[in-house]
Amino acid sequence: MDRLKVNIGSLELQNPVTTASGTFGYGTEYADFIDLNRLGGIFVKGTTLEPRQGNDYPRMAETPSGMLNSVGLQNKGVNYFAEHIYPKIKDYNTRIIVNVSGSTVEDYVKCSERIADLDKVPAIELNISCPNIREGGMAFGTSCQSAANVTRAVRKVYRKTLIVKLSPNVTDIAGIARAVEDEGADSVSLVNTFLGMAVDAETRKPKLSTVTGGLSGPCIKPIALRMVWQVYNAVKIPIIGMGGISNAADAIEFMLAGSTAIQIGTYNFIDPAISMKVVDGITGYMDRHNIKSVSEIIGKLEV
Amino acid sequence: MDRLKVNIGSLELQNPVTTASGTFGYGTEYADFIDLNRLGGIFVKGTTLEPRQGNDYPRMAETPSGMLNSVGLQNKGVNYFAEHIYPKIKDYNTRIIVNVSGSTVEDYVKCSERIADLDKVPAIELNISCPNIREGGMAFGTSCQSAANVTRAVRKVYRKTLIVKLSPNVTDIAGIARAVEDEGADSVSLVNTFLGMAVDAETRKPKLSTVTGGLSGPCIKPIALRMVWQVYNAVKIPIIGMGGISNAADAIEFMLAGSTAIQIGTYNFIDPAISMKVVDGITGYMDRHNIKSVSEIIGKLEV
Amino acid sequence: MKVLDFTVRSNEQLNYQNNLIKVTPADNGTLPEMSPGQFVQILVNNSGNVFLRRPISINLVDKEKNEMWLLVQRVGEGTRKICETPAGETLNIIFPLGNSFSIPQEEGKFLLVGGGVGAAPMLFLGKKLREKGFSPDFLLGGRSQRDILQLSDFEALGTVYCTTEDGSLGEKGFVTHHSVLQKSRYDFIYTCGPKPMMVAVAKYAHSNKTGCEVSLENLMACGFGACLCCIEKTTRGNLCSCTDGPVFNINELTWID
Amino acid sequence: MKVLDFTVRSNEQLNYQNNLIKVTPADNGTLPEMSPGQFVQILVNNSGNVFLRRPISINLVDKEKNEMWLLVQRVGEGTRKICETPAGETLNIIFPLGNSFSIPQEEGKFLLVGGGVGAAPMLFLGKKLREKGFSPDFLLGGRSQRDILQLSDFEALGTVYCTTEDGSLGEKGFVTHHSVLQKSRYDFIYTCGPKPMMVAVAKYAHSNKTGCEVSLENLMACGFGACLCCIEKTTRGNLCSCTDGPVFNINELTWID
Ligand SMILES: Cc1cc2nc3c(=O)[nH]c(=O)nc-3n(C[C@H](O)[C@H](O)[C@H](O)COP(=O)(O)OP(=O)(O)OC[C@H]3O[C@@H](n4cnc5c(N)ncnc54)[C@H](O)[C@@H]3O)c2cc1C
Ligand SMILES: Cc1cc2nc3c(=O)[nH]c(=O)nc-3n(C[C@H](O)[C@H](O)[C@H](O)COP(=O)(O)OP(=O)(O)OC[C@H]3O[C@@H](n4cnc5c(N)ncnc54)[C@H](O)[C@@H]3O)c2cc1C
Ligand SMILES: Cc1cc2nc3c(=O)[nH]c(=O)nc-3n(C[C@H](O)[C@H](O)[C@H](O)COP(=O)(O)O)c2cc1C
Ligand SMILES: Cc1cc2nc3c(=O)[nH]c(=O)nc-3n(C[C@H](O)[C@H](O)[C@H](O)COP(=O)(O)O)c2cc1C
Ligand code: FES
Ligand code: FES
Repeated sequence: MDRLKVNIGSLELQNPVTTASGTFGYGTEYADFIDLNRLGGIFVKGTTLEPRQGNDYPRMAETPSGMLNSVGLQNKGVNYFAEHIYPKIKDYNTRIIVNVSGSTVEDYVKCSERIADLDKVPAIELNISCPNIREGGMAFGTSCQSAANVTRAVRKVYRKTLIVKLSPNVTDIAGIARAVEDEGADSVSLVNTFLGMAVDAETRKPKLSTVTGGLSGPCIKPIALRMVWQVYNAVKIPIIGMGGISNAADAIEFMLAGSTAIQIGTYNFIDPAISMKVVDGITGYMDRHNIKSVSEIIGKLEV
Repeated sequence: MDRLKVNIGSLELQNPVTTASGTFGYGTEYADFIDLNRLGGIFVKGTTLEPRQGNDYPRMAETPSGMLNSVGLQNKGVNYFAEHIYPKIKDYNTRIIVNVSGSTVEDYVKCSERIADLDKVPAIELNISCPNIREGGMAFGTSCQSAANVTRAVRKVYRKTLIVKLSPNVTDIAGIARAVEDEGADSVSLVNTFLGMAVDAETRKPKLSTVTGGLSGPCIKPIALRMVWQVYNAVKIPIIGMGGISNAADAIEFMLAGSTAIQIGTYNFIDPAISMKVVDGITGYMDRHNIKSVSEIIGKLEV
Repeated sequence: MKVLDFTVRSNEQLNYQNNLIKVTPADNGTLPEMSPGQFVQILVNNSGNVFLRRPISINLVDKEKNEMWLLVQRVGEGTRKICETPAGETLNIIFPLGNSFSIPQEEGKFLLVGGGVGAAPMLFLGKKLREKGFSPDFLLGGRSQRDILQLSDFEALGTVYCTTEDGSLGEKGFVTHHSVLQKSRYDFIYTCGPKPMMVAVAKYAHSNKTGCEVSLENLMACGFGACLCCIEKTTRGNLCSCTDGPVFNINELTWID
Repeated sequence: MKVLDFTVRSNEQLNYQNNLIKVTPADNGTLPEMSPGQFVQILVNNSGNVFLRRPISINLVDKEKNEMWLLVQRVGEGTRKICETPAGETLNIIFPLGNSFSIPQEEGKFLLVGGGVGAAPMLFLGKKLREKGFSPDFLLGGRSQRDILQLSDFEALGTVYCTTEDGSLGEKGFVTHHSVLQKSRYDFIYTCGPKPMMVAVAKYAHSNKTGCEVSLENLMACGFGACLCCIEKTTRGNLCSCTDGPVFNINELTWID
């Protein structure tokens, strides 16, 4: 399996296939379906300093080849995570990465400090791109200045691998990637969901309680792939790509466009075993194309 | 049919259903399929001052619920349009609106001046959002400053209805809408295509000759709808909404979100008679819901 | 929980909008233990518009035949495509999902109230109660006679009362207007159906101090606790109706104030 | 051009990857005049992955039976779904599209070269030439015997030469290696098939100063001149292969320098 190894900064993943925050719970939700130990990593549910009950129902709408959600970071807070969930998942033979969200820079810093204490969490993913919370969230990810500020503050207190998750709802995602790279981020992950909306023509009402929500799934793949490519051409740090991946070919496309690892999100809902199929599919592709190490395809788009 | 009338500034459309530039040729391509005289308007192919041969083949890739294109404004230039095409289409009983593109502000101005001479063209749509040309194009639509500049320059020479077509590839589309409103645009249309990309995993090559292209079709509908809603809450001028409309319910959703009229683009390729079905479907909806005038639903989303 | 291909053994159109689909594991494996109230998530084949799976209750488990029954109402493209799956074809299903109705330990008077296709899980529940030796009553409501489904199956399990809005079968009106609710006192009520009906039943139960469980049909993306989209506000906070539910005791819900 | 529902009259699997589908207007209307080289755009039903229509050549028009023949090779989901359409079902089709092969006015020696499923329009063209009283020759190429399709239909129209890459039928090798090209001189050559084959045929024709038309299979979004996606670089600039083509004279193309 060594040929599947990739490195996100100093963090080694046994393979490039990881699962996206907010779509994979704490991993245990999928334990019936797959062997979690075969994943490159698990990005656990968005975690905040204080517990959050999330947004009102309805939080979901189906769209062409995708879905909108407005969960709004429902979670029991970082302390609950550390005390009650972490012990249950820490011994899986995969990388547990916590997705850290907040409304203020201070929130992010405190939450990251708490996570830093957890031995078996080698990295955090700083979620500066959640479109579903009223304050902070995506706002941090939509200007270079604020993205840099929060990255700098967290970098100061967090020594392990720091991944910053970028918002696609911007004019120039490469600029933001550069800004967080300059502040010492070890990696960027992209993309989070696109701000979208759905309306019921018959009732004249929005389909989400929050009116707008985050769009994910195969529908966003072409835009996400473009953004990965742009960021790849702008930064030196490794990229974790995602957005609509639903099979091994998609994963390989993201790697060719410059992703060192990939995350699978929404498609886990359609096929809870998709991550294993992608791992196997990548191996099959490498065999067919005589590729020794998966890192050989990263950024190898022939333009 | 009076109950279907809507106004874009001083321009009256017999109904809100129009067809999107670049997807409907000069209308004549569809004359076999539908009665062009029943359309609210036709936004003809992107027109530039000088002839353009467009980008190399391949220019198209299918994507989940959508497609990418990189046509690159292939057209024979404004003079050819005025002399050879305009005479053939000017007497249709619908509104012919020319989509004006350019690489420099001067291009836009000169092209608009030439169009201004054409009696039966009551409006232009300033395309500051084409992602498929190397210079200018989308760049004008991605900052308030440049969007304002080109709008101001064209406004000076163009007295008839001036519609500015916005790019969705921005952080704050409402800000750009306000900027062009401030410069005297009579209306904004949105959205143009999203910058996207497709890769062939087997050949490792991009699927488009230009690597990136414009994403359109139902996949983008949730994002486009959100943008219309944001712009509706930011400006006073009428909005022409589009992005993935494929049936009457979609059209009504865009109107509820704040569109005075709508454009149908990519879906014309799937069903060349879709525009007529949407006109009929809107009438049916109004009957079912006891709506006297279609303008009663504009922006009437119940939030 | 498992993802498994099932073979459609039979697909019977019961009326203008409902199909009864009987499926069995394609690999001939034995169906695991399942409980009334649980549901499955069905992958919709051959549709350009349906992206997510569709949740459907377990209508019955026939252990002898190794069959699971699904009662499906065609309301949109997803359920239509499911209903169009002919015998012999495959359906990919995640199952069993969710909690289940609580099964009483002692004899008592139990009422199972189903509205339209919402009656689906009541058949399985009724069978379970019957197996326990109890004699449940059923109260089935629908717009018209043709909307009352699987009547003879229910009658094999206990006494069945019906209401129809047009009076074509049983008493005219809504289920909560049925005279049996005035005449009898129940120890526990189970219900599933359109939300307004369930709220009315819950209010009746509450005001009669009768215990009551309802089965919710909140919109779901995953069905197994991963997305947090299907939440219901409860006295214990926002709970997932796919894992903490779909069955809730009305005391936990915020429906009655 | 029209958008019309067609009923599938028959759907015959010819080999491991090709189906011959015969369709007739669902409204029983009479098929309009169509010409060899023209194509249709088929809406793909029941697919979650296919968004655009799929272009397919007109393989033959049987006026007596009011049928249009389509020869379809399953290469991806779109063509697979089309091939899965059973007799009796409907296909929504835009037709007829594109220009057509030029039909010579005077007798001469004509060679129609088809590679794999690219032979599809050659049958229609051969029939047309035959109706004009000409005796066209056919040169069909494929990987193996089973890839040579509709052989008896072609044989009914003229002399047929074959090449297969494995030598299982006719001469071994590519079409352009067939000995008939050395022995005979043709007045005009028509070809359709994989691009490398067409380029080779075009080069042969060019070096023999023989007139030649090729039918292109560029990627298309609309099929009727609206999207400008299907362009081919020509001596007259970028032309749409769906309206100015799919048939081009090789003198117009930039394939040969
Ligand atoms: C736990 C659970 C068990 C269920 N059991 C059954 C069952 O046994 N038999 C059965 O026929 N149906 C059942 N349903 C409902 C079923 O899942 C929906 O009818 C189905 O998802 C609709 O899909 P569609 O594509 O046909 O319709 P869509 O096109 O998605 O929707 C059509 C209409 O139905 C509404 N709708 C869609 N889903 C739901 C929902 N979950 N609740 C309320 N309204 C909805 C939509 O808003 C829309 O107005 C159950 C739902 C849940 C959550
Ligand atoms: C004018 C015209 C006439 C045609 N006539 C016929 C015909 O009579 N019979 C027939 O079987 N096919 C014909 N084709 C080709 C046919 O349209 C494609 O094979 C089909 O669109 C592929 O769709 P799919 O969903 O099955 O495959 P996809 O999943 O879309 O693609 C599968 C593979 O085929 C390639 N491909 C897709 N479309 C084309 C294309 N147009 N040219 C070359 N490669 C392509 C893709 O790149 C991919 O590698 C014709 C094409 C054109 C433009
Ligand atoms: C239901 C749901 C909840 C999500 N929650 C989070 C979250 O808590 N934190 C986060 O960074 N991203 C969250 N996301 C975004 C995903 O991690 C991912 O970035 C996005 O869905 C795009 O990938 P996909 O198309 O593969 O789903 C969520 C997505 C969904 C669908
Ligand atoms: C093939 C193609 C060509 C297009 N050309 C133009 C153009 O010339 N000018 C322009 O403003 N928009 C152009 N567009 C964008 C459409 O007008 C429209 O904004 C976009 O496709 C979104 O709408 P839709 O999803 O309904 O297609 C083009 C779109 C397509 C698919
Ligand atoms: S449906 Fe995903 S958590 Fe319940
Ligand atoms: S396919 Fe659209 S112009 Fe040819």
